[in-house]
Amino acid sequence: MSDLVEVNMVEAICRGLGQLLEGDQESLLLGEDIGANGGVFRATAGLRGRFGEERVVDTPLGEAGFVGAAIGMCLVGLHPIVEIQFDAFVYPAFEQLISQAARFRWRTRGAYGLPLVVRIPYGGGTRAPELHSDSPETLFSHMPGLRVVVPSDPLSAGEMLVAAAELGDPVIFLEPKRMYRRGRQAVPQTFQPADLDRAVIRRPGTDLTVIAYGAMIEVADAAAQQLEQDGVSARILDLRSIYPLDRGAILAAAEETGRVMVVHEAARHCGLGAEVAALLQEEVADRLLAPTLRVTGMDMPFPLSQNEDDALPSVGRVLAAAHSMLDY
Amino acid sequence: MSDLVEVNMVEAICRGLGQLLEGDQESLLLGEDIGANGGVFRATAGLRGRFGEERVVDTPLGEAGFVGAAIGMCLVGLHPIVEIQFDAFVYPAFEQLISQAARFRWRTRGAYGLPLVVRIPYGGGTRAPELHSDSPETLFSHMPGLRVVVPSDPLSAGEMLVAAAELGDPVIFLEPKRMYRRGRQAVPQTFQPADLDRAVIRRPGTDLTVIAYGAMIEVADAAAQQLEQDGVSARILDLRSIYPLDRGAILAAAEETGRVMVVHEAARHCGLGAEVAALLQEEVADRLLAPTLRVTGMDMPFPLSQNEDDALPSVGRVLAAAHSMLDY
Amino acid sequence: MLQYRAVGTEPNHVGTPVTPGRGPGPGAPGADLLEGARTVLGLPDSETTSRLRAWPRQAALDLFLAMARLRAFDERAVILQRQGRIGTYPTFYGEEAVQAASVLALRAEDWLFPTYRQTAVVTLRGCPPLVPLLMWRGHPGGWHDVMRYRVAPVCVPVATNLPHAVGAAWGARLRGQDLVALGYGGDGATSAGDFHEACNLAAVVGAPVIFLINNNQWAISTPISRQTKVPRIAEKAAAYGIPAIRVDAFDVFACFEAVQEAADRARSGQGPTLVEAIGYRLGPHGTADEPSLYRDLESDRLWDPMEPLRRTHLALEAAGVATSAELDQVREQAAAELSDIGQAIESTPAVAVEEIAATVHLETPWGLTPDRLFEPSWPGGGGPG
Amino acid sequence: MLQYRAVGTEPNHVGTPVTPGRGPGPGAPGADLLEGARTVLGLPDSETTSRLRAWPRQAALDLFLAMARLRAFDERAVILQRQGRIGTYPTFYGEEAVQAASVLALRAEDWLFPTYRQTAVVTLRGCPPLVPLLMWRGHPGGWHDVMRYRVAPVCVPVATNLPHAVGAAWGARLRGQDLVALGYGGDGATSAGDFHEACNLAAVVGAPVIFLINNNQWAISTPISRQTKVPRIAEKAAAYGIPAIRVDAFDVFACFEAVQEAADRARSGQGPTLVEAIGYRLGPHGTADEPSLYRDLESDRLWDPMEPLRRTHLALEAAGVATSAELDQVREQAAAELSDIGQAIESTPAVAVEEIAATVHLETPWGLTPDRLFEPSWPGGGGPG
Ligand SMILES: Cc1ncc(C[n+]2csc(CCOP(=O)(O)OP(=O)(O)O)c2C)c(N)n1
Ligand SMILES: Cc1ncc(C[n+]2csc(CCOP(=O)(O)OP(=O)(O)O)c2C)c(N)n1
Ligand SMILES: [Mg+2]
Ligand SMILES: [Mg+2]
Repeated sequence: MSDLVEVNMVEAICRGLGQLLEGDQESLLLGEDIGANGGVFRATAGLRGRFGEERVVDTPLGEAGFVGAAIGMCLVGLHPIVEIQFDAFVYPAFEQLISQAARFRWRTRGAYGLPLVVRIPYGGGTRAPELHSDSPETLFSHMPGLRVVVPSDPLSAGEMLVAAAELGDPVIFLEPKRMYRRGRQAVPQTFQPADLDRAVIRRPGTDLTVIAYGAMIEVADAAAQQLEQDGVSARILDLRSIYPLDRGAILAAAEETGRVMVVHEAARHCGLGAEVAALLQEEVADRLLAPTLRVTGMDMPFPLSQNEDDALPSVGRVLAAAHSMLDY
Repeated sequence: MSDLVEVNMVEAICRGLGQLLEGDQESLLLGEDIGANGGVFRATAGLRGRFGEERVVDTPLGEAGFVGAAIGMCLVGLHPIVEIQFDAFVYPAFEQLISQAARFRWRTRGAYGLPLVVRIPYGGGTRAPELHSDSPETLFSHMPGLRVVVPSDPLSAGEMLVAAAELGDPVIFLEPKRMYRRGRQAVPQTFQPADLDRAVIRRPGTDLTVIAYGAMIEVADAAAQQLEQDGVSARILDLRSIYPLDRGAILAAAEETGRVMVVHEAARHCGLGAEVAALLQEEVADRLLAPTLRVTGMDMPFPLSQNEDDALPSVGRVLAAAHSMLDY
Repeated sequence: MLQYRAVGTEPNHVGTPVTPGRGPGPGAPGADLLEGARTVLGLPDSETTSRLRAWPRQAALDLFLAMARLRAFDERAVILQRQGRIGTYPTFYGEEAVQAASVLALRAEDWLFPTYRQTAVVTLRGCPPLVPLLMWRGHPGGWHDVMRYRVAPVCVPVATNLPHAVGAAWGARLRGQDLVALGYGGDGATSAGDFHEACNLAAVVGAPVIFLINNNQWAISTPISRQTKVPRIAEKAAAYGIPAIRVDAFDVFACFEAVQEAADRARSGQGPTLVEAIGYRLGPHGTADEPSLYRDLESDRLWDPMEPLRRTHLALEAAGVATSAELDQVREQAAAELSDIGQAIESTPAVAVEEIAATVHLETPWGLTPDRLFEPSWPGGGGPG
Repeated sequence: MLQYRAVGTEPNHVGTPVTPGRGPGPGAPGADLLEGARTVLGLPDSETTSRLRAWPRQAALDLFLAMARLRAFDERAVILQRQGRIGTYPTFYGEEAVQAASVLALRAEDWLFPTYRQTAVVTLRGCPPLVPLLMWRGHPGGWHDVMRYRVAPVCVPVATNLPHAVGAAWGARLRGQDLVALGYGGDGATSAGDFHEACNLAAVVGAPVIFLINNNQWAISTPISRQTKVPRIAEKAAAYGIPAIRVDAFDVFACFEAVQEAADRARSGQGPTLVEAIGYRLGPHGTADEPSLYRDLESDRLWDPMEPLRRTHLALEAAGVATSAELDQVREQAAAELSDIGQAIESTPAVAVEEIAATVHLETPWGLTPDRLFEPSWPGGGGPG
């Protein structure tokens, strides 16, 4: 097992970035405070030293400017990986992502894609100040043209990052920052690219399925353990890709377990839970033993830290939804 | 009937704006080219002449700047109504709307709201260039704190505009520009404020409900007429408010007609159709005679004009969905 | 009511004929901005003549041909719009000099980042004019081959293209490629945040980029006085530590020299330059625009002497670089290149939306495949009609 | 490894004691930016003394008290953070002079638009310090009464507050209200598009707004050299046609005069002013920051003589405005005001999320009412646990 190393998620990401910089001379990192400082979460710690300031580039402030510049870099053959410092600070770059990056391949009639990865530490649960806990995945998956992915543990973070960088189209890579230091996992020295199209069954189960991603996998897992004690076998499907969805895995979950719920931190209204519920209606309504339920963030700004636990989907709420479906 | 006047939608909006400027000395209009030019759609035609350049204000370019300024104006007691020139040009102001305007009441513990209306001509069907046909309603309704409304005809445009200006919280007022000159309607000289919380049944029906809003009402209506000839009675529910939804009207439609479809131009993935389908699952799954179907825009950039009719929900697609539900 | 010129007549006559000349007529609005701007055609006659004689003749004629092509494109596009063969169209009548110069002063490997107002510059890189015309028709064939021409897709949101130009230039330098990038913008664009972030970033990293700001003194109906307190846009460059050049936008020779100088600076590692081309929007914002609502067409016409085709024609003729007949012939040649374009547009086959859907992602996701594009396969007896 | 000062010791001593003085120690990084900045405390001793003697004594002492309150708040906040009673906290150690001056130079009816770094200025308008501390605890009681204090909610995204300040100022003028607005920003903020759009708009409409840019030469780990080619931020104002004042950020008297002058301009209809307060970030970016990763703590310490509390203390003492004991007493008074604050924080009752949900909209939508906040009423036997 000497080729395995125990890392937490942020270390896995840092290793993944190092691997990309090492293996691909055209890759480079851009962002605020990612150089000497190593990023506010230390996701780029040590990389400036190894790769120099032309490959691990501290940008001035202005997310529109440096995300836009990353788009331009792609045109001359570079493979930029951009770090947005915190979730809510991607909004100034929203137009560059939605109206520009997302449309480049389409604007070249399919000929050229932008090999661009935008890393965004996101989500709540870290007791951070206002606007440091947003979940913007729906925005980027509703507006067409971008891939949106979310890892849930160190291994998937490394493997999905490497895959995102190789994809050839822009990827919004959402990192559940609450999971950054939530425990270590043995990962290989070199990450193999994940199949970004595939959701992964994190826990087998036959009575119901909890569809989740990112930090919510942990919540789903805790709930599934409790359900197991009650004799309920809950499957956990880690979506990983928010757009496109792994339709096959979602439909299979519905067909095989008959009950599906979706758990996410983002607001409920028009969130991913809605999409899954609608998809199941359209495709396998007759296979459902219970309505598809959603356990989500609230339709309000993410609360300041004293109340964030109230707003984050909890094990209790997942259990309540599970029982609601089971009793249906 | 001398107190009625026949107007198209853009005239109704212009009259509504005039009424607001007339009746509320603290109101003013901000936007690009809204003054002497009267707006690129002429929604402010003549208002500069009547109210002067301090109340119908041409701003420099920079949507973040003037939307941000409108927020500041609210603090000193003004009631700004901002025009965004075209849908996709609201994205530079996204952060100002999502992270600032949407959170002001919450940041004052409920004490103070921003009496701000942001008018956005939106949607396809006008043979316009790229990025002049976007449907951004989902973005503003998913991110919490804003009201999002869409009128569908001259009367609702005038009445809802007046209501939005009186609401006391920021309203994203989406104007289906395809309907701007789509026919005239008799409207009162003075608009009474609409109840923004209420969806409106545009056509009674018992066999199924088509939920739509904005320009899609027209499509739904054409389909309903055809269905009627086949002996199918289709209700049309004009949502008007995208956030919050008129839950009562939606659930009633499901309970009373058993079949519900949702039609919108915005992309399908996590669009409003998904929300309605999910809501019906959660609340009245057992009352549904067929799965909730969605007839929506495609998960791709809105096509250039030659192909826009392919991408816009059509009567044919609404009929197909209706038959799919009826045959279920 | 005054009208803008009829297509095919120039300069922008309405009643009184005006003579192309050294400068705009006395009292022309915003003419003071031209003070201090570099010019060749605005010099005293004898100096212009000697400057033009010093130009390599072919280079001068190439510039004229490029302008003629742009003009022919623009005039044809306006006609096509009136015929309903293309949609709303933002004419660039009067911008031919600065546009032609910007392309010819750069090398084929340099990158251009156009806006909606420079949709024909790609034709000066060899792209058939049919392509940008299809863009205005709303046909996907309107997307040119970005990599082949090194011209980015036309950017509709104001100033959003400028950070791209910075990134391309900066990235090329990081990769050791000897190329520069040029981003176009208008006076209005300089008010947008993206202009600011682009300029600042370019300066900090020393990107070999040129910001070519076409100060035509209007942003749709908004005059520059309402756009900025600093109508001499070049002065804004100092805020970023970027050098600036002010140049007469109606002077193809001066514009050429300005862009070349900026490119030389970029190539020699001296970083970005802002080139402010000072002009005046001679026509409407676009075919849907009605300038009489917001500006005085009578005084606008004082700018007519600057109309760049005729102005250049007369100067080249006066300098003996070419005869009037030769220059007319260039114009005719340029127009002739478009003779069948209406037909070509009409006969370009439509593209199925299914085909377009397959161009969004490298691997087309399931929701965009032909079988699911209109709707997922529905239950019951329905399905796409 | 070098550490920043322990809380409660000042200036930022580590080893060698430094003497508060006229300027930073020789070779202090970025000290050249102070050249030409307005100063009172940086003048030769005798001039400083005569300037201070000319100040109304009470006004000078009020400024000192305001600074002392800010310092007491900041020190306490750092302690509370270490105790785990509040969350991550962006200390403003060293910014007390410019912050105190900015509030006291304005009137109670003028509007302030703070960022995360000016969370305590509202206390100088009478708001109990408990309120901003609750903000850093993540308690909704941290939102102060915006209308009462005329201080906007703390703005976390960089530069996003500046257009608000413009709108408030402009709007007040339109309504005939005699007030000005002041928006705070950092050197980093000047790189953001919102800064640009705010400045441009303010200039065009002549808004009575003050942009107070605290140039502390760092944006987290990014030095000003990597932020802009124009480290003299005041020079950027010319791009908007806005006059600028450069002032020593560690000099409460000079800052007061600068803000007052800007406010006078604004009130008399002369529009916006950019005030660049030139300083240096004496501490870390915040409690989660580790500056030793990116800057040289040894040379940073050359700025210690500028530490504003001690610097002001010595100058007031030297000028005979107050005795050292009197000034120490002011400091003690300020600290005493916070004596029970830890307790007050702890005993502030939690707010139920249901109550927070009712503060989002004027009329709470059905999805946010207590019965539906966690989930819609579910079918089956479930429901919220
Ligand atoms: C972000 C954005 N907002 C608004 C518009 C609508 N619009 C199109 S052109 C234009 C004026 C641009 O003026 P300028 O930059 O001077 O360029 P010009 O059209 O004069 O060449 C506006 C406001 C846009 N394209 N993008
Ligand atoms: C739009 C945005 N991007 C990134 C951040 C993260 N961030 C917080 S403070 C900061 C540096 C700001 O520097 P400066 O403006 O100089 O102010 P200072 O912190 O030095 O007072 C950054 C990048 C943010 N708050 N907002
Ligand atoms: Mg212009
Ligand atoms: Mg700073």
